[in-house]
Amino acid sequence: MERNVRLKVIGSVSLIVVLLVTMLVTACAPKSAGEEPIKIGLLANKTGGLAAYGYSHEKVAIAAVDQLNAEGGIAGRSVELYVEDDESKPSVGATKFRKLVENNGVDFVLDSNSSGVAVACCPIAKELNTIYFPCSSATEISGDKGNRYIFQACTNVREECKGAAKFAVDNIGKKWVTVVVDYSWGQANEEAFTTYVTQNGGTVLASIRVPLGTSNWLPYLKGKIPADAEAVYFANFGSDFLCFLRDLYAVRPDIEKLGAVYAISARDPAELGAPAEGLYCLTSYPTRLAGLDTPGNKEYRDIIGVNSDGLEIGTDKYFVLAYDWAVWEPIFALKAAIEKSGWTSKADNPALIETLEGMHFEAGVKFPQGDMYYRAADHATIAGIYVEQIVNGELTVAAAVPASEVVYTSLVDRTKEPF
Amino acid sequence: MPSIDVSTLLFLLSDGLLWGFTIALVALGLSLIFGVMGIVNMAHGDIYMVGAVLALYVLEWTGNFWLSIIIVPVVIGLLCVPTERFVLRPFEGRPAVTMIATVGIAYIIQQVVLATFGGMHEKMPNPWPVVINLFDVGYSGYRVLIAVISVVIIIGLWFFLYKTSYGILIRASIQDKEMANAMGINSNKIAMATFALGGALAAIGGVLAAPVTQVFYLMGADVILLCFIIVIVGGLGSLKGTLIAALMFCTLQGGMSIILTPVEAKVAIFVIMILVLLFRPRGMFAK
Amino acid sequence: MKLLETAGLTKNFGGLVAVDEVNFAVEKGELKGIIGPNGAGKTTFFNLITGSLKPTRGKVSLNGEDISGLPPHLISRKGISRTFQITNIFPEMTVYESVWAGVNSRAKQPWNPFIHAGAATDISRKTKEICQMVGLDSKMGELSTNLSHGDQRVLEIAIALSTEPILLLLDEPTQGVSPKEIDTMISVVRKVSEVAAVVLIEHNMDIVLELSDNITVLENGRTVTEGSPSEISANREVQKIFLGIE
Amino acid sequence: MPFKDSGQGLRTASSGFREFKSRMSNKQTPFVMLAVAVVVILIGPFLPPGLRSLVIEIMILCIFAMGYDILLGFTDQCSLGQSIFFGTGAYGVVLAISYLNANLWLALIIAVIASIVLAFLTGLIAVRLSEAYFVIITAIFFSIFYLLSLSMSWLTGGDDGISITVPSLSLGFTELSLYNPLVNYYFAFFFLIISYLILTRVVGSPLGKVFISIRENSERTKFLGYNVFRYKLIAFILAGLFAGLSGALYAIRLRYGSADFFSFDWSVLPIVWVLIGGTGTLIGPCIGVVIMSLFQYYVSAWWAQYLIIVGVLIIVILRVSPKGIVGYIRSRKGKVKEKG
Repeated sequence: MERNVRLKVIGSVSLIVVLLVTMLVTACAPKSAGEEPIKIGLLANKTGGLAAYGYSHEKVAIAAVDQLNAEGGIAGRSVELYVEDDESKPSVGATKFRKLVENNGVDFVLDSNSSGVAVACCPIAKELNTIYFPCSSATEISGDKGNRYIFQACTNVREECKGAAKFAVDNIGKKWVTVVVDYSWGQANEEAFTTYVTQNGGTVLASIRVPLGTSNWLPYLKGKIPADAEAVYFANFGSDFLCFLRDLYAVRPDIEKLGAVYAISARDPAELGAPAEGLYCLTSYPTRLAGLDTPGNKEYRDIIGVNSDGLEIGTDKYFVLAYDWAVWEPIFALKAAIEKSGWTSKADNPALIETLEGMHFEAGVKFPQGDMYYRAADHATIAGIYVEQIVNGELTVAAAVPASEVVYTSLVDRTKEPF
Repeated sequence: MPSIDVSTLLFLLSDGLLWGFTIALVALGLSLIFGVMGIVNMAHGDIYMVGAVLALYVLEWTGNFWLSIIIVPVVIGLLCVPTERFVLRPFEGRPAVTMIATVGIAYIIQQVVLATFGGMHEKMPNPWPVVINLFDVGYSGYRVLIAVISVVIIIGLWFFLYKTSYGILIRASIQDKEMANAMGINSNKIAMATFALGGALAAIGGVLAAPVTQVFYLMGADVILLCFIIVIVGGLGSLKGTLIAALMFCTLQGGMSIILTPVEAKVAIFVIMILVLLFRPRGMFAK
Repeated sequence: MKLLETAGLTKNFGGLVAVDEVNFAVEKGELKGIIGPNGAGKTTFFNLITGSLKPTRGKVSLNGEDISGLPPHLISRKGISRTFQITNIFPEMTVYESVWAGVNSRAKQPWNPFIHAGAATDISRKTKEICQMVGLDSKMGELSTNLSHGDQRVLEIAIALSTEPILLLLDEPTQGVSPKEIDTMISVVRKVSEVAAVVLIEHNMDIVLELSDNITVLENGRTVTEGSPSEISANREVQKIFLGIE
Repeated sequence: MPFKDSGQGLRTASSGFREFKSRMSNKQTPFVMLAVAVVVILIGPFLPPGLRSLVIEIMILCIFAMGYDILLGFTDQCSLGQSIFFGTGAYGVVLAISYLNANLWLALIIAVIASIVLAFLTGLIAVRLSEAYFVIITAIFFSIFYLLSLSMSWLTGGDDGISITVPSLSLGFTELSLYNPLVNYYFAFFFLIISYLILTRVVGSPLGKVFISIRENSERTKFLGYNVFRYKLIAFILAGLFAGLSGALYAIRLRYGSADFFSFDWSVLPIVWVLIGGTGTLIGPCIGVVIMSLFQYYVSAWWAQYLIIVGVLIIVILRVSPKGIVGYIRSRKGKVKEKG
């Protein structure tokens, strides 16, 4: 027994030694001489609860950087992408954010789909003088939880609900019930939708909050939805959404349904069957090309390898498209702003931030989602949103809500914040 | 107290009871592995998950869901044998070490499934889309069917353990390993069989539950704590206790949500479990 | 006033009456023997006195104070200490550490988190004394599991002694001890009885008769008889129980 | 079914107490620790920033791991609920700073006291049970806290969490800002050293010895006159205190607190650290933290599924030595000493 015990110990000890060596090597890798590349870090959710979304965000970011380098990079400098996995956990996300900036020396950081990670990284971005484009929809990121170094890259919950409320009351129904998953994203959707529906003359009869990871929604729906409710606004996704849809259909097959952004992302509408017939769902980016048939969008989808129906070319699996544009567009926004402000290093961050504040971008291959701008006051992305509907198993865009109807008065004024 | 209309209450109680049978399957598997063998199997939820994932693959390859009820438990049972033989065998008798070893196994299973199956929530189509009227609700017939299948499997398990000679060998050698060895029973082989049986039960639970809970590589987390509570509140080593605790837990969860908000219902059930543990420290039916 | 006295002490497990109305008394400095066939309720009797089991009926009093039903640690604080029929020591602690644990329980602040354990010199001194007294001082650094069975039984007594008891309950100390180690065991018990009153459960009749001042005979949970060693060995009842002579 | 290694295992495996005997004779260990401390202090300014952040995090989590070893390694209580105190410590600081705008020391004190009180209350209920029942009741407790913190987002910010601006650290004569990495480095190191000294003293003290005798044979310890329930409760509160302190420092380091601090991971990780590193020692858990952090920090960039390697490593280490790495080294050293 003695001999193979020693073998096993040597095995595990040498593994640790190898680790320590790589630690030192990567820590002080010599800076490459010559023209200094611009380094962009990506905080992707490659594992954990949002693993599927991390996969698509990483693929889109790589495609964007390759496209950028093919067009000569930014201000003549090539762009390098560093990807780190935040495991969909705020503590790991914050650690990896520091690693990207301190260890890999990135100049900008993009994305984390998890609001928890984004909120955790906001103070660190300011501390490390790094401009950060979180791709999560918590409204506070453009409010009291963000700061002047933060540009929320995607539409936030308040914008989405404001835009949807008018359409919902006019076209779907007056008496609503909200059913959300009981964590921050769900609660934010409930509160925002309720305020804006009442503003538009509708009423919310009941607000139901269901704990995370519930596979049986019947106990929370049966007898809880008032008989006179005409429609349900729901905020859940993944397995929660699939179970919710089936159980809601069992309790109230007739009721109209409007889902929050993300609810049906990467979901084959035909597969959802009868319960999903007529279902409306918000989205900031139409799944099918037909919903946003512009040459820029067509080229964007070709570059990231997605066909006109939203399937990934090669695997023929549904690709998570909902917020990919919010990973793609900031890279090109950075190119425009850096070249406009003459940014060369982090020392010029204030100038770059001031340039980005209020900067407008026209729709095209670089901004496939449509015209947008970063509002100077709270650095929120002001862009239009869309309402998709499943009509006999097909996804069609029922309405395009222009940016003007999405805008809400800013909660803070970043321009007055010191750097 | 808000007025409770009886039909809703009855509906929720029966829905909870039906769901309780499937959860009981998974819990019985854990009861065998943890309650009887003393292995604190933190990977039990992930074996349940692999059962659901394999069911999806079987559906894709053979186009028939019902085959997976036979194929998947056998495949996972066979996978459990080497796991017990090479990984867990030396740790038996040391619960804390088995807990960490199975946490290691859980990490491996989760990440392998993530790497192969992917991180997407996949929908498992309902294999028996019949709708029956249960207290004027269009209730999915499939949920009643899996309850029936679970009952059949539980009776089969009872028959196997308490009536067949091999079953008696398992129960004997688990309760008193030294005595069983003294009587010539190869307790190592029995331990492998028991662990495989426990894993197979979790896998069947996964297969049956997949169309209800859908398939996601972290779905095991929703079940692992639930099963441990059920096994312990039911009474360590008592399969009967586990079955009753599973049914009680799920029915209670259904009923509670009639008066409490969803989060309060879950918290209330946890509090009830704590009270049960305080007044019956050895669980309800502990030997 | 008796050191220890039980009045009508009874314990039944469901239908089985393990200990039935036992009246038993021990004087200060006395060495009392208890003998009886297996299942006579001897160990259960000890468990009742030391708080492992709660009596169904009856009273246990120490120096007149009623201690029936108290938890084991309080009864130990009162000065009753015991050894176990099945060796119940600290396997992966050394002899020194095991005895030290008992001595420390009587320190002013056994829970003191500040001073270094070695700094409590009086505890170390007492520990060494007890080890010398039972003859284990040469093996103080030895892990308890590595001791011979005989030494482990001696360690049982040493651990029981470490809490400076006024009454020591010895549950078959010579059980499983090899013949050549029995003499050391007898001398240890004799030395111990100088320090505290002893109640000795023992199967080996020669030892009981040789050591005990007074002997009680138990059978089926009841006291059959009580008396001096000579009376007991002559008693026909006892011979019937032990030697099966009709 | 006690959680201690009651199996045959490595008979010569060292127990914490034996170290007491050996430390009595060799004075070498404190010098080794002093040397390590001096090295850590000196290399602080020269560490590359990325590595320094990793070392800060490792130092903070070591406090959590050492505190947990008092529970698992010294009194054989395997709790699955330590994330309650980690989260309480974190929220103690975050809420104290954002709602009471307390200064740093006050926030830390509030966090630690909240953890102690909570450990006392949950301990009163949980410590009554033993073995598997203790594991499950602590698991139920943390689930309750996790659920509540998720849904009471008006107070806790839910899983989005609350970010804070860390007030400056007033040392009486100067005001230091924790945003300076070096200050943060020595701030974390200061608490690591204090925690290590306190725990070493506790482990070496009579209290520590009683813990060990409870671990070895809690039944017999009762008969020696120790109120085992009270000692187990003290151990539970101690572990809760250090978990709270570690949670508070972690929240200060992250400038953020969220419901994620109550999650299942923060209950399982300490067990992995302690069992990989080695139960019954104080250095062992720290080694466990170093290994897991290195894997999460470096290996995950090459291969997102690095946990597979961690899973294999856990099983290999447990197969080689159920007492973890330190246990193995010590038993090898033990064998050599006996032969030599």
